Amino acid sequence: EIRFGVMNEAYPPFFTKDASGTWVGWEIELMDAVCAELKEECSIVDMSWDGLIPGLASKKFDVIWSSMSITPERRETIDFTDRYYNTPSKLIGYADGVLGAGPQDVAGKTIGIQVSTIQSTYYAKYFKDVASEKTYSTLDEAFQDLAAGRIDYVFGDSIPLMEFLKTDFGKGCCEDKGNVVHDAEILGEGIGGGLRKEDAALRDRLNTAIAALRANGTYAEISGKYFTFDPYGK
Amino acid sequence: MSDLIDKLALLAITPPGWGGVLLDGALATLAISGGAYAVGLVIGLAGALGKLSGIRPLVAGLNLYTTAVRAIPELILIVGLYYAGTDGLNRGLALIGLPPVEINGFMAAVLVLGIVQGAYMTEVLRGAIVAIPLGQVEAAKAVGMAPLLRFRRVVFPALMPNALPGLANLWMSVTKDSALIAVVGYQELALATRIAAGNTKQYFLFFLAAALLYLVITLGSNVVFRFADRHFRRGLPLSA
Amino acid sequence: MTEQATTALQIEDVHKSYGSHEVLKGISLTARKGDVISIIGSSGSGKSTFLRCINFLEMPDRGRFVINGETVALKAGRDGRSHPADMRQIERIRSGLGMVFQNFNLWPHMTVLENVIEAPVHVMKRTRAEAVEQAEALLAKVGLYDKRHVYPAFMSGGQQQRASIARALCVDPSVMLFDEPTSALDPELVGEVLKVIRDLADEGRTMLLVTHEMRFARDVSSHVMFLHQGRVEEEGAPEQIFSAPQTARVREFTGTLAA
Amino acid sequence: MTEQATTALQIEDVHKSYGSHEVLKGISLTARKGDVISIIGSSGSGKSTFLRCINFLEMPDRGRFVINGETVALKAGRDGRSHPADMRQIERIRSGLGMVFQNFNLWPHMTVLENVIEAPVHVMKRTRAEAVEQAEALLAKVGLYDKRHVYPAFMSGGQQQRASIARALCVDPSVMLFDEPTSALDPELVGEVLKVIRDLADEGRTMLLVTHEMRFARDVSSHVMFLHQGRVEEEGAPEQIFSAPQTARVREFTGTLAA
Amino acid sequence: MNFSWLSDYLPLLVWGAGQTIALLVISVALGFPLAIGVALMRLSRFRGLRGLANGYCTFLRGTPLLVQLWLFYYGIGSLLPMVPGLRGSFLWPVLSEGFFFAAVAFTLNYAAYEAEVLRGAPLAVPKGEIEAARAFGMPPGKVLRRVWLPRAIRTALPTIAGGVVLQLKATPLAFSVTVMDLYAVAYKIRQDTLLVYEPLIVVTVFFVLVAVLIAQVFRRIEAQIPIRR
Ligand SMILES: Nc1ncnc2c1ncn2[C@@H]1O[C@H](COP(=O)(O)OP(=O)(O)OP(=O)(O)O)[C@@H](O)[C@H]1O
Ligand SMILES: Nc1ncnc2c1ncn2[C@@H]1O[C@H](COP(=O)(O)OP(=O)(O)OP(=O)(O)O)[C@@H](O)[C@H]1O
Ligand SMILES: [Mg+2]
Ligand SMILES: [Mg+2]
Repeated sequence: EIRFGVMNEAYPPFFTKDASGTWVGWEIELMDAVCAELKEECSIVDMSWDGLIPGLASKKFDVIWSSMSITPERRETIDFTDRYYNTPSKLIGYADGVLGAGPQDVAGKTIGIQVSTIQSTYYAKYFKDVASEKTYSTLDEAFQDLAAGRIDYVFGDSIPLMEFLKTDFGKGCCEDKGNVVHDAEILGEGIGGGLRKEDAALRDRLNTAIAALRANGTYAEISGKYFTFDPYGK
Repeated sequence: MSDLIDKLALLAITPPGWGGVLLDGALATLAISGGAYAVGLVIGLAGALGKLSGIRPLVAGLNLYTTAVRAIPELILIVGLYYAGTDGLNRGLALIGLPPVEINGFMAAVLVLGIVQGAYMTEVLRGAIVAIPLGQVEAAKAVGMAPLLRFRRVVFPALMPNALPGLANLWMSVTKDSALIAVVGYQELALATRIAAGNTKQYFLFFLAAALLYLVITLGSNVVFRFADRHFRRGLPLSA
Repeated sequence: MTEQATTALQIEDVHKSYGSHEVLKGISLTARKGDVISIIGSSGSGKSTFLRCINFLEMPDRGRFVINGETVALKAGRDGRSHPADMRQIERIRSGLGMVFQNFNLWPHMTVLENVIEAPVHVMKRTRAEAVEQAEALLAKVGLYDKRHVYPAFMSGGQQQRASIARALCVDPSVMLFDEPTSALDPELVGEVLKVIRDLADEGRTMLLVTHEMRFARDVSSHVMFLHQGRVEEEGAPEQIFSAPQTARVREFTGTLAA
Repeated sequence: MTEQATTALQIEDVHKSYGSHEVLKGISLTARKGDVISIIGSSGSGKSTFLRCINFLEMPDRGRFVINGETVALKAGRDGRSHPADMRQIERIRSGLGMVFQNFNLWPHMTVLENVIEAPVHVMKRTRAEAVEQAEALLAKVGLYDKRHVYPAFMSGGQQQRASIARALCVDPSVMLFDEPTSALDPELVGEVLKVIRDLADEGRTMLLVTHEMRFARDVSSHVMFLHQGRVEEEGAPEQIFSAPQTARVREFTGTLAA
Repeated sequence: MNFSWLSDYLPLLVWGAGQTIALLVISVALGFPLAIGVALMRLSRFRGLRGLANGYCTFLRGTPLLVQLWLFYYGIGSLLPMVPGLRGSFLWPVLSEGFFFAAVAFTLNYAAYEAEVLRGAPLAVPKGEIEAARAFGMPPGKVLRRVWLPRAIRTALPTIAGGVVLQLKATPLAFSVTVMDLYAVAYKIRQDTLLVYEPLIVVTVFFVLVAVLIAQVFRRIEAQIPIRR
């Protein structure tokens, strides 16, 4: 049996519990497919975001499967599978028709960012000198503040941001300001499953499974239900 | 208008309404709180008696426990005790050659909050015992009661009226502290509310609903405590 | 044999200190069945301490106690003081001594009747029915039958003290110990409690009585003991102590009282 | 005019009930300047209630009050009882009466000196320096000058009661009211408080004194009033009340006390 | 144990500690007078006032502070931009900050808890002491100010001290409305460095020190007015 650690907050469309308590979302379906491929029983252990890495270390589960970006810092503590999706980061903001996502566009503005994400690292490198940052524990909170006009931009992964713009809430207030300039060093590696370093065997099995799903079309089939593009990235 | 009805439909008990999820969360909150409260009572009683025993090392240890636990934020205690605690436990078990144990979210929540509650209970119960007029205990000694009998028949009924206000406050706070337990992954009312709100983006609606559920819990508990108070205050005049 | 059978208390050479303050400096007392012994003396002379040593509410540092024919087993502790060898024995002996406190010390969460039957039922393991029967008889004797279902807080001081006497009597004690049973009461309530004690004396109860009521001590006692600074200054028949005291201290004390 | 000038209190026909229980059934009292009037009677006869009606700590249901030459304005309330027409007047009158309570009622968060100067400074708006000077003189008089910076909790009962007498005196009251000022004290402390009161009597202070100390009442009073069940049973010079009482109830009462 | 991150994050930690202390000081300093007012309302003769104050206490004590913060910030706060002209006004920089809402919520919450503590305290002042004040002709307001309140607060001091420590411990919740208090800074450090315990240890030490300081301050205050038991 493989136990997957998933954050216990809602992160649609990747993962969330629906009203009946069932786990749903793109990442969940991918997980099921991986398990089917490996012919393993799988279970989900849910945990707060900051509990995921400690939870992995204290063996409460075996894989972090929770849209966690692969970063050099994290690599020092845990191991990662190959990436299973990678999407650009973007800015959304108040709907005033002024588009653009470069440092000159955000000058003097306040940007909402989820705490300790690759975007906050990116912010520190590119925006820090011209704009100010407001830190949120979840993206949802940042969206609400954006809608309330307390911040000017939200900076995050494009998929949940676009998802937000589709809601009644987001439609009313905000618009897509565009993707930020790519920096492979910070944004580059994408999302992967986190593992304990000693579990190299499991990592290899998961890598094989992800590759197989990409190859046999299951990955595309799942993604088609959620996205109009291929989330695997370039 | 139909907009409002649409919104309220989100609170329906059965899916796709989230009412059931909230109610389950409320029950979980009650279960955790109840469990933690019971654990806390046991720890608190033992702690109070330990502190009153006068045995130096025991008193010093208990003082450290109550002071530390009451000074450190619950959130930090919970995170610390949950991860370091289970880690330490399993390492300890490994040392004596036993397999690691799996502590599930519920048990961890109950234990951790129970340890926190225990510190407060220790103080409440100690104060209540100290407030018992010495003469009542001496009278019990003088008729030849052994310590256990003395505790059961005289000390306990006499400490309860003193302790009840404090115990009631602790119950109120544990029902709310249990919201912190979300960080160790147990879905009680606060987390259920966030998930429902995150899925539907109807934050205001769900937070109001949660506030109402918490109020119901509080008001219900008030009734229970008023009843207990009346029971334990039998024989005591209303004033003072 | 006859000596033994008629001796209720035989207490020898009791010493007791609090810290460096020696409160009792060797007090002895023998009470035969039916004796009524009054212990008098000024405040701080150690009367209460002595009485409380007899049922071990205070642990005496030294002394020999034969209570109701049973010698209390004491062992020397590391600090050089004696300690009870067997708490069970102490509990047994306590249940044979009826103590009446200055502040009554009734248990407030029990009605008067419940207070009285508490020890018979839970310490002496009598049946409840039996205990209730005896308790009701005792309450009737102290004039509280009507109040038996009332909680102590709702009674006057005199009534509470009478209830506490009934409570002490209900364990059929071989000796009753009274520690200033009337000094927490109004003058009007003192009378009713003294009347009950006098009745007990007339019945031939063995009693030790610490009191400030000199007139009462003179009238009811068979023997009076005068304590001064932790020693027995003088003892003897009440006539002697009150009318022809041998020592200057007692003369002074009884003198101020008469004035 | 002379009548007026020498009358400190003139109180007529005071009635007071608690619920259906009529505690005062028409009591009148006149005190001329310099009078020391003792109010005696058994427990529950209404002594405290009467005293407390005089400074309106209890609201009398009915009655006429002329205090220090000023008639208290009362108006009939909807419930048929009288109420003060003007709380300002009541406050002014209260500040002219010095009350000494059974339980002292010193304010524990102030030192003795602060207790004493509280009313002069905050009610009578005197300067602090002036008040301190007078307070120190008064504290010296009651023998507490050394203790003036001590908090009440650290003093004996007798000292606390003397402090509360100084506090009451510091507003230069026309009449001092004492409600059993010694009954919360040990016999040993009673003496020191009685001594202070006796000194005040010798100075010619007007005083109303509810007390259980019969010997003291006999010695210091110019007039004694005996209350029984809310009525004045008998009043007159102390010699009359204590030596030749007219009514059976008073005979009985003073009889039990003498015994 | 690894504390090499300390130097990098020191400015942020200092900022966080400042926010924590500011929240504590503001909520206690404003909440306490409010608590006195609410407590007096609860003891008032007028039913309306009593009902209002009781409702206030019941709601704020009956629901978790976290939920209240949310309702204030994301609920009421998100309605604010709809108030015409407010967005452009000089108040907006304050009103748009989580800190403002956290301070308001903490103050109201603290007041509700302390009002409960203070409600019992005036009743515990012996009646005789109040009567003594009245017997000197003090008008009601003065009796309240000179005798009743000082006594009541003195009696309640130990409980009040406990309440301040509890308030200190509640401050981490402010992070949920974007206030970067000390706990939030530690959270960020934990996420950045992936150290589980070390940042928490730093926070814990800080909280314990402040709690000890609070206890000391109150011990000082208590010692000013000795009460023998
Ligand atoms: N627990 C204690 N710790 C220290 N000293 C004590 C203790 N109990 C009593 N004492 C001291 O022992 C001495 C004797 O006290 P005890 O109560 O026996 O006197 P007493 O004769 O009963 O006086 P009273 O007539 O006032 O009741 C007193 O000086 C008292 O201060
Ligand atoms: N606040 C009250 N409510 C109801 N009844 C009261 C109240 N105060 C006093 N009484 C009753 O009024 C009667 C007279 O009381 P009061 O205190 O005046 O008596 P007293 O003569 O001062 O007695 P004592 O000598 O015991 O002080 C008593 O029967 C008492 O129970
Ligand atoms: Mg004594
Ligand atoms: Mg009275």
